[in-house]
Amino acid sequence: MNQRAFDETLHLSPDAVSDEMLARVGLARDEYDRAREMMGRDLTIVELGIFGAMWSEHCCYKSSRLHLKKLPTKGAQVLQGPGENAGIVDLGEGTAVAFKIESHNHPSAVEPFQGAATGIGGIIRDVFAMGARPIALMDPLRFGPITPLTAHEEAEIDDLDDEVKTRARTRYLVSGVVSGIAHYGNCIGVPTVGGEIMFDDSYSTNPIVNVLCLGTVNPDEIVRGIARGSGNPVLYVGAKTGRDGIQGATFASVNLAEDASIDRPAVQVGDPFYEKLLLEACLEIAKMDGLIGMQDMGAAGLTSSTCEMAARGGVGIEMDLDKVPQRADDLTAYEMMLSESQERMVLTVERGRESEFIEAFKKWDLDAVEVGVVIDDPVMRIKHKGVVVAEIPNNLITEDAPEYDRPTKVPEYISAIAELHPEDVVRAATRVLEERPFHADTFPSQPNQPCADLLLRLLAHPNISSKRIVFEQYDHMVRTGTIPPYDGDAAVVRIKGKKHALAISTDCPSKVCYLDPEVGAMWAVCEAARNLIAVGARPLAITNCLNFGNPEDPEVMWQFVKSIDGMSKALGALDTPVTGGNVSFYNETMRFAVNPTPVIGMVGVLPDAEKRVSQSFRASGNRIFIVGDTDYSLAGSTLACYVLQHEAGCGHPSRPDLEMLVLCRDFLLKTMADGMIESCHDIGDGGLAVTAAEMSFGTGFGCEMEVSGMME
Amino acid sequence: MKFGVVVFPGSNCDHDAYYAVRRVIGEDARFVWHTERDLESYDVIILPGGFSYGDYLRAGAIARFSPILESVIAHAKKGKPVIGICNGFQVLCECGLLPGALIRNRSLKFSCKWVNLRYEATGSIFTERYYVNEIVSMPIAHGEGNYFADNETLAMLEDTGRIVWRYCAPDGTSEWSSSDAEIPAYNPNGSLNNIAGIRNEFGNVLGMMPHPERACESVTGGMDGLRIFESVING
Amino acid sequence: MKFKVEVFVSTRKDVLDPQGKAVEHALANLGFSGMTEVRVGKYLTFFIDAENRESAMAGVDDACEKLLTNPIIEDYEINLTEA
Amino acid sequence: MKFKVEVFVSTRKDVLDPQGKAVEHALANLGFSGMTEVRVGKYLTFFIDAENRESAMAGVDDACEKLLTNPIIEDYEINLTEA
Repeated sequence: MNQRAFDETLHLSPDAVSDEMLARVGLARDEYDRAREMMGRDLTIVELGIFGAMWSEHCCYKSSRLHLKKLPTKGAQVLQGPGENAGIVDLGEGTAVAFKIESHNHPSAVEPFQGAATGIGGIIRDVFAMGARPIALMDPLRFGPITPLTAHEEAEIDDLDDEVKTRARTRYLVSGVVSGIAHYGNCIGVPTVGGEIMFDDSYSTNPIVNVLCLGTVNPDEIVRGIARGSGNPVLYVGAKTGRDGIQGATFASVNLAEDASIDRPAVQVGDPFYEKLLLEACLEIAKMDGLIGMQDMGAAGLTSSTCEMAARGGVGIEMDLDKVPQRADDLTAYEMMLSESQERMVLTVERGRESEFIEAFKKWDLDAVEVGVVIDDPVMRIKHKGVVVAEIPNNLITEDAPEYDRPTKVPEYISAIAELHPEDVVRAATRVLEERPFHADTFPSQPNQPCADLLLRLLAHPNISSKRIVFEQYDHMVRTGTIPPYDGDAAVVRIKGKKHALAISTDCPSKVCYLDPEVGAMWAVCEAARNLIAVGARPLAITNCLNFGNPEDPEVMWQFVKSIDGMSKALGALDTPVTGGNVSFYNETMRFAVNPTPVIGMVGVLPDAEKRVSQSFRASGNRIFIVGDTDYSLAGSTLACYVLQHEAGCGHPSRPDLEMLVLCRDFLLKTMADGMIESCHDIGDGGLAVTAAEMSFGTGFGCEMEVSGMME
Repeated sequence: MKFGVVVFPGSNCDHDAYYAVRRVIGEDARFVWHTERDLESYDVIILPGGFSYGDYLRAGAIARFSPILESVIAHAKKGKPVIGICNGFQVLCECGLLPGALIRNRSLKFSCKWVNLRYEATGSIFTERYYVNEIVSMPIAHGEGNYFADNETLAMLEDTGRIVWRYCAPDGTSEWSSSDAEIPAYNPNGSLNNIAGIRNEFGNVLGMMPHPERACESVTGGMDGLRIFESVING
Repeated sequence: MKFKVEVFVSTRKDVLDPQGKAVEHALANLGFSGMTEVRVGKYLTFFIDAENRESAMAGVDDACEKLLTNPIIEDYEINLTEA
Repeated sequence: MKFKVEVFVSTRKDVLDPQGKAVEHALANLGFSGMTEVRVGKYLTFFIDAENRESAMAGVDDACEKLLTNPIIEDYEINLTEA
């Protein structure tokens, strides 16, 4: 189907709309019928493309919207909840923080460098679209296993192709994603201050590349993505439009394995240098009066940005595509409306003041062109070469987009999870201790001290070992705001000119979520909160990126709904509401869904930037205390699942005690403020042994602990 | 004393240099846009770190031809102080104010961490507050910081004592045999002779890859960079 | 036989080339008029031992597909000359 | 007249080429035997309008000297073909 030769004004009768055409735009036949019925007429190819993009999971959350409503979004500290370019929370002292997390999983699986780089570019635009100065980035990542196969794995894995078995593909993805994030973040001058990296079979051919950005804004200078006042001009700002990423939005909702063939044009290429100019220009005009609204052109480019701005303002937008700056000369209306070329924004300004804004962008050497006008009639009307090629009421592609209550079913594997008894652990441990560790030559094996040997294997596992070789590729110090240590429980960035600092942590124990999605999602929220508390910060609010498999599979939908239930309980107990985020479905490796991965990005405030608590021991003779309850279950732990590779899934994870965590929060923040705490570290993956080891690294101190009485 | 912080499209450490001079030390500092030409009213010029013009082609290659550079070269020729930090050092080499070139890190990867530096040679107005053979630590953040020069230039720099900073181990040792041999662990990018910073003949122009403006406050990790700015202010 | 190999790698026509765009802009600013559609790619040179020209070309082609280029965003051409 | 310009930029012999060494290493790992002395440089292409071949060549040469290459670390060759 070649769009160029297509008459884009032709209203296609239903039988002219082939299945291949629907597959290309990402619409199911019943969805197409519903769109045609709501429009009351046949659709043009451009309208087909717009419905396909706007009714994709990525844009309208059709399989998740119903359940997302259960999440708490209210709170005195929340200045902007879900539904905007980014969420905003009040830090106090006249400072607010705009923050959001997004996923770029599918583009990164196809082209890791550009996939990850454009993810960074997009999330930064979401933040400065709110008028906020981006000050920090985080990159929670997940890949397939990277260490060589152990004897045990050799026997287990059979259906994966050899490139995955030999881990070559994973190493290619890891180096591509990391250098892509480094390239974009370093060039634009926003420090990447933290994140996570985890390795698990379920991500072998479908990496999880989530990127989070934070920016600061004065509470009364927040800009919103809204259009208002008929007759007001709509300005297109930034790079020229090309064919990159056509079907990007629908592509993200298309299952990777079957549709690899149509990905050819879907790779978007980012230009961080150009975005740095766009960033400075947009922050400059954000303060000019006459500005009504600003929005980033994200997934589904011109289409989603203009109709979302119009829908928020209860108005319509009429656009003339002849005025859109083009990189290739013969772009069709279909390609222009769906192109995902990077570094572009949409602005609405008061009529008569547009030249002031166009001049401001000229200073930064940027295109700024009036491409449309706000109209009272709440429709999106698109003209190309003087003829209307699309006219769609806003509500059809925003609030009246499909909302599914998909069927759920408890997965078989859940009933197969056996309890993990101590003797299982001992048996698995003795097997492992006989095997030579994967880097035997550098590994100080302890033949007669099994616990010490297991601890060293834990510390050496990529899920736990230092991530220095990664974050030292990121400029994590630019803007001189990052407060060391750089690999502590949470990242801390001071607010220049103010006393306080913001703390941020991204967390998700995805293996625990696999074993029990509800409990796992609760752990994710609790871990993020504990990481903030450990540095002395009060948790305020979260953004979230929910990475799951195919929602049309009832077992995946069950995992999703349970995760939402768990998140709601924990967020409510900790009073950390959701301010926005992203859902990414269709993440699968060879038909198997990835582990449920609800990544939580939590922001907190540290009253005094000078008083950050670090995790390192500071003086001998200091007494060590464990605060809060200790959970002795090994379910989902790196020890049981990766080092011991226990097949039964390592038992059922226990439910975190939320009331206890609230008590710990208030107790620790008080004692820290009073200066009573020398150091503090969250007991995370790897348990007490790994935590104590990490507290002594680089300090020259050791520690002595008597643990025999702990189990009573 | 008035500092001029040159801003190229793509510079991102300009704010950090401005903040160090204006907020931390309290001296007068102004941003100078790359299309301006008049530097008369400025005493010290800072070419900050970043990716001027996106660092396409070669780091600093395009910035070299911005209108402001002619005035910076004239400023330096009059013996007035000019410091090039990271990308600024690359621009100084591209425009010939300093010899040699900065090429891609030996590891082919960007590197951002604190490193140890040994202060070697006097004669730069930016380092009078340091004492010879003092060991300091400052952060680096670059992908093309691997200093290269032909053998004659290297010999000249060594003989005339123009190598101001050398990467070194915590105890100060800084050995170099040849570029084919295994480079020492404390050399983050493969720079010949572990060179981290050099000065021009008169000592008014200093180029260094480490970022002194990121080492001006203990809260962000260390203060060893403060004396770069204090030296040029009080001499 | 020994051949000198040259591989010319350039970004595909549809794919944005930010570096080419920036160089074109700089050339214009420097007064080099009339230089348009600047694209910046990679130029690889190496030597290869092979029985004949065909097997040398096949080997280099395979290396390009597998490692030297990224077929998703790059095109390439090969030039062999007897060394 | 319009010419298609190709500029081949390579690092000078005495300058270390870490990228070339890394590629040579990777080729060996992937089983491509007999590929040696790998060097990675830049391949620039653009179009130029000039009265004749000489003035086109002079223009491109000047651009190379001034902007496109750094003589301290790079050599270059130019190839013109009528477009």
